[in-house]
Amino acid sequence: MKKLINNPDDVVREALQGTAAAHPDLKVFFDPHYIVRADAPVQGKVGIVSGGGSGHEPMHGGFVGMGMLDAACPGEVFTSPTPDQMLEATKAVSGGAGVLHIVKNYTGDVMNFEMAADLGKAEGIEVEAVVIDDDVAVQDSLYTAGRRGVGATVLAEKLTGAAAEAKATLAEVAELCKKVNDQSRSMGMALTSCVTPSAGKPTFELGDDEMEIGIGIHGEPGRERKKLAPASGIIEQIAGTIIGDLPFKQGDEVLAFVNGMGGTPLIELYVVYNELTKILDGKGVKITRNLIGSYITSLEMAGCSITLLKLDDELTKLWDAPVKTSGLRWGV
Amino acid sequence: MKKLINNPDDVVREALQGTAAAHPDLKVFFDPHYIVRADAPVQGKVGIVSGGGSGHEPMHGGFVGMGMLDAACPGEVFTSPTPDQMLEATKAVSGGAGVLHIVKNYTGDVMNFEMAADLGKAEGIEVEAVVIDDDVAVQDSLYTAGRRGVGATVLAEKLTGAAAEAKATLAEVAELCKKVNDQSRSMGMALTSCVTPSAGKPTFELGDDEMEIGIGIHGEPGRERKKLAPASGIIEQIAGTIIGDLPFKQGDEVLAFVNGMGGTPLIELYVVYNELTKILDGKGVKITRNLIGSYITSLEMAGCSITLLKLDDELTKLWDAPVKTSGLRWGV
Amino acid sequence: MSDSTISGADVVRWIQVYASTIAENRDYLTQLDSAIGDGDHGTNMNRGMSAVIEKLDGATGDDVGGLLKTVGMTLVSKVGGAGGPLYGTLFMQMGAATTGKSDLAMGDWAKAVDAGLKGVQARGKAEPGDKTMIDALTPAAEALSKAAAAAASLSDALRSAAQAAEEGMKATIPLVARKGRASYLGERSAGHQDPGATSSFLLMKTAADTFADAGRPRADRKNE
Amino acid sequence: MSDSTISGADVVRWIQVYASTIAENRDYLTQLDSAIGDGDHGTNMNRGMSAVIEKLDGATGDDVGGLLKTVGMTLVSKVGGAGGPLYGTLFMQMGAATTGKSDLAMGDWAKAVDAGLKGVQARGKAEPGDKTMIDALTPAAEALSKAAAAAASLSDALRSAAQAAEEGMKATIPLVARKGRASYLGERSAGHQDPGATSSFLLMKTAADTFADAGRPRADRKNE
Ligand SMILES: Nc1ncnc2c1ncn2[C@@H]1O[C@H](COP(=O)(O)OP(=O)(O)O)[C@@H](O)[C@H]1O
Ligand SMILES: Nc1ncnc2c1ncn2[C@@H]1O[C@H](COP(=O)(O)OP(=O)(O)O)[C@@H](O)[C@H]1O
Ligand SMILES: [Mg+2]
Ligand SMILES: [Mg+2]
Ligand SMILES: [Mg+2]
Ligand SMILES: [Mg+2]
Repeated sequence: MKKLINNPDDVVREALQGTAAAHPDLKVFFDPHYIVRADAPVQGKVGIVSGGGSGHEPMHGGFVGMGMLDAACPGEVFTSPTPDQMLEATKAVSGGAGVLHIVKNYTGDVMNFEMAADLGKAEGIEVEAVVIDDDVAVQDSLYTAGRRGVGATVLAEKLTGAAAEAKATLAEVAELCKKVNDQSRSMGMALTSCVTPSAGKPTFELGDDEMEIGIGIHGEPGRERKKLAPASGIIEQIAGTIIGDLPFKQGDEVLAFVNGMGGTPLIELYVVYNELTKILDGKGVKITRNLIGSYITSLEMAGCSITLLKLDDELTKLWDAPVKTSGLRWGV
Repeated sequence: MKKLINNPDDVVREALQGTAAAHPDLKVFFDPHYIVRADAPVQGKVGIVSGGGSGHEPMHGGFVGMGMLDAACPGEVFTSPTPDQMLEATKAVSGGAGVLHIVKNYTGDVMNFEMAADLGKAEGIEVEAVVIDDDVAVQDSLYTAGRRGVGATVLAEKLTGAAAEAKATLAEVAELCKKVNDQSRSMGMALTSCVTPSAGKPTFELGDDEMEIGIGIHGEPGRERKKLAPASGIIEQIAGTIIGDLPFKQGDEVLAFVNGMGGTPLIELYVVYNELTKILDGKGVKITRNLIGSYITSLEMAGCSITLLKLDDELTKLWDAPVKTSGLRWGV
Repeated sequence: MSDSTISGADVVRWIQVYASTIAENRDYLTQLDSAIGDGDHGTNMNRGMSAVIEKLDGATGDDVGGLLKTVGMTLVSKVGGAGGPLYGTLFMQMGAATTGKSDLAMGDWAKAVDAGLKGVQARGKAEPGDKTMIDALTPAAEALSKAAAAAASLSDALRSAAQAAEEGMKATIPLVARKGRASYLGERSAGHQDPGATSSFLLMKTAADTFADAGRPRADRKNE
Repeated sequence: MSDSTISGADVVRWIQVYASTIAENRDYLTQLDSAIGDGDHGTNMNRGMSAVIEKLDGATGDDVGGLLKTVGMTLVSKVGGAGGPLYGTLFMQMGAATTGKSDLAMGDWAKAVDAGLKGVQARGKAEPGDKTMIDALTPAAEALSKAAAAAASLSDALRSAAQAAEEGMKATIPLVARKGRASYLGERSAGHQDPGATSSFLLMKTAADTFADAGRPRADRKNE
């Protein structure tokens, strides 16, 4: 295992200590671990809380701040955080207007957030939870745990954060979050596996000429293993699956999010974006906003994911609203 | 070779096409390749031009925009761009107040920029060039090509960009650039080699338990090869070398820049930052600004570099000034 | 109804043996989870059980229900992932079923395991055959109920429960997962043993190993 | 002064042969550059020489000076890195030294190579022994001057220049680099052959191979 770490058991704590030292706009708490914006709770504003396993940085801790999350709960690497973290975070950001939990659809995350919501309600805080499940690589059927929550989570955090900042009610923010999820589709692929610090070796083995299509963000194997192909072919398959699923249609305006899995350099993400524009142009779908970079990652995995979100005026305005976090910032 | 690309020869062009499609604030030109901010030339403002081999993204193209570079010239991967690119970029951003070339100290970059400056002057444009050479891993002596230009380049581009935006003269901006370079020191290390698209295999081979200390940003081997060690030991060596070189002293205020080489995930960079704060605390050096992320990269190389810049009020104010580029953005 | 009862001290001992068994099987569980999940089940359970051991330091087991609830709550707040709420609920429900007791007769144990299983099902909504820990726990709970109804000996009942759990665990191998992370793999999940079913089998096995000695004098016990 | 002269068509042929030799040695040059540089020398030179070939399409070589200047300017705008300005300058200075000529006598060639070498030195500030292309070009230029002074035959002169370049190239192996990227490696640069010295040796070798035939009737020439 080649990592810039000390003891594998201390990675999450030490990275949080680094976060605390780096960002005076954040308050970082330990045992249980959670990160809140320094000015929390903002009175009269809906608090937005998310969380999940660590190893997806900048998500979620890098998205705490004005215009996005009020708090994030980092679990161990690739392991959902626990209800006590979520409860403390919920209490810390409760400004009287209720708290939204943005939950990625994984069995562990959903169950832990459910327990936390119950505990929060027991303490008199109005809590709504919205589950994100945008990954078209997984069939949503009786025979699966449903689709995974992936790239749309970043978009939902930004957009609900903007709405909450504009003092939307809890019901409105929850409704918006569902809409973002409904109008988003994602799919990812990997060129290499990641290595969790505790396992110390690749989660899956891939041949030198192989790739995994339809991966999640925890080093899970994907939907199929294929021979490595040029970017054009890979993106055609991924974008095609996404576009067909909603479906995205001629004349639609979309936000195109090309995400790196952690070990893929930016130059390749721009090659991917270039391929994506050609495909969307061909379908008459117009990219009016974009996000290109490594925002929801799987440690050092090489690969990418694509998320498309169907935009309307409301969403576009919320996207453009100021945001001030270490991971995403504009307008301020 | 595992990369999200098509033909290796087309990577730079296609990534530039992606850049053109993604960022309406930029104008991208081909044959010769260069990127300028869409509102160039800004009349009465010093134009800031940089450039270098591709494969270091977001540097330099990702730093073109208000408050930073006016133009960037991307060469082939890890290969200095050519004088004709630099000349066209220089002409495109010349707003009557002269043009600064920010040049990283590599034989190729220096010679090509020299030729470009001569060509620019021949066309009646006042051109100043400042060479960045902040890499303490390399001895600056008669027996080397001098120190390499690495992390300080990013800081110099930001700070001179802010000064130029505030309508400093060419002489002032060049002086500032030299000051930033004089007050900066950097050093890097690698856990893995990178793979250039044209070579298709790792530039150097590293054992599973080895690392390279004192690497550059082009996959060059470093100053020494060592057994892999915990982050604390690695950062102690790197930070110690940097601190001793200027030297940084008790009471100094610094900007600490923890940079990922491209394949290292953010969570590790925060572990590194945590180690760095401990070392600087111990020396009584105060971090008053920081930058943590992959900003000057070597394709998919895993590893990091650290840059320290001694700050004063002038530099701090310029750092805080608004910047609007795809790679670095705040205040706007 | 049985040859002996399970004392609070036995329960404490069981938890300790389970913790060390998990520690020994940490890499094995993680390896199973790497094949069809995210490779953390061993680490997660081990982190949780280590915290439990710290928490139980000096516990006497006078209140078996309270003890088991503490185990469950500790797991909930230390494990995370799917394992945390599921094993947490299992122990919390076992605790609820044994509130106020300082000794458990075989029937009490059978009811406790059944309550734990029902809790896991309520929390995780999995059915037998979905390739989860349910597939090890369900046959174990059934074997215990059957043994209790037939007034079998405690050690026979525990052995048959452990054996049923083992068979249930092995029976997960050919299954296609329908719950949890493994379900994302679809058909590719077949051919691998479920990590959660494995840690649940170990739970039943350590119970059999520990409690089978419960009736005998201390000096004859093997797990000390 | 010599048995024959180099015609403009010969120069065109030399450039073509050099381009194909670079293409054949692309991976070799890149491999040398990987050891002590950044692994692009072969790709860079090949990109440049391919552009030169395109540019020269249909060139007759009536004006050797103009031809060589075009080669140099094309290399400057297509190669980049250290190789671009250095080889660009080499050819531009060779062109300046042969302005207006349509044939080169051996002395003209010796002067042209010397002018090119001086240009490279002025641009790159390297001394012999710094482990650069200079180490192949300097002995080659000296061999040519000596042959010109001794009124040797053109083919002998070219052969001795190529041989001197080869020796200079090999002599870079033990050297510690003091210029260019390889200098960053310090002592670690010793034990590797310099890529630029290698491409410069190939330049002198292809000149010998091509021009040695210059005096002979077309039908006997080997490089066609
Ligand atoms: N809905 C569910 N009901 C019961 N057990 C489940 C369910 N989902 C997952 N499991 C069990 O959890 C195990 C995985 O636990 P663990 O690896 O700790 O959590 P995670 O999947 O969050 O990484 C699976 O092997 C399975 O036995
Ligand atoms: N200052 C210099 N003077 C002469 N030759 C040099 C100098 N610096 C580098 N070289 C030559 O350039 C070669 C490397 O060229 P190349 O790989 O194309 O450029 P880069 O080093 O920019 O990647 C070296 O092998 C060396 O022979
Ligand atoms: Mg997990
Ligand atoms: Mg180069
Ligand atoms: Mg797991
Ligand atoms: Mg090179």
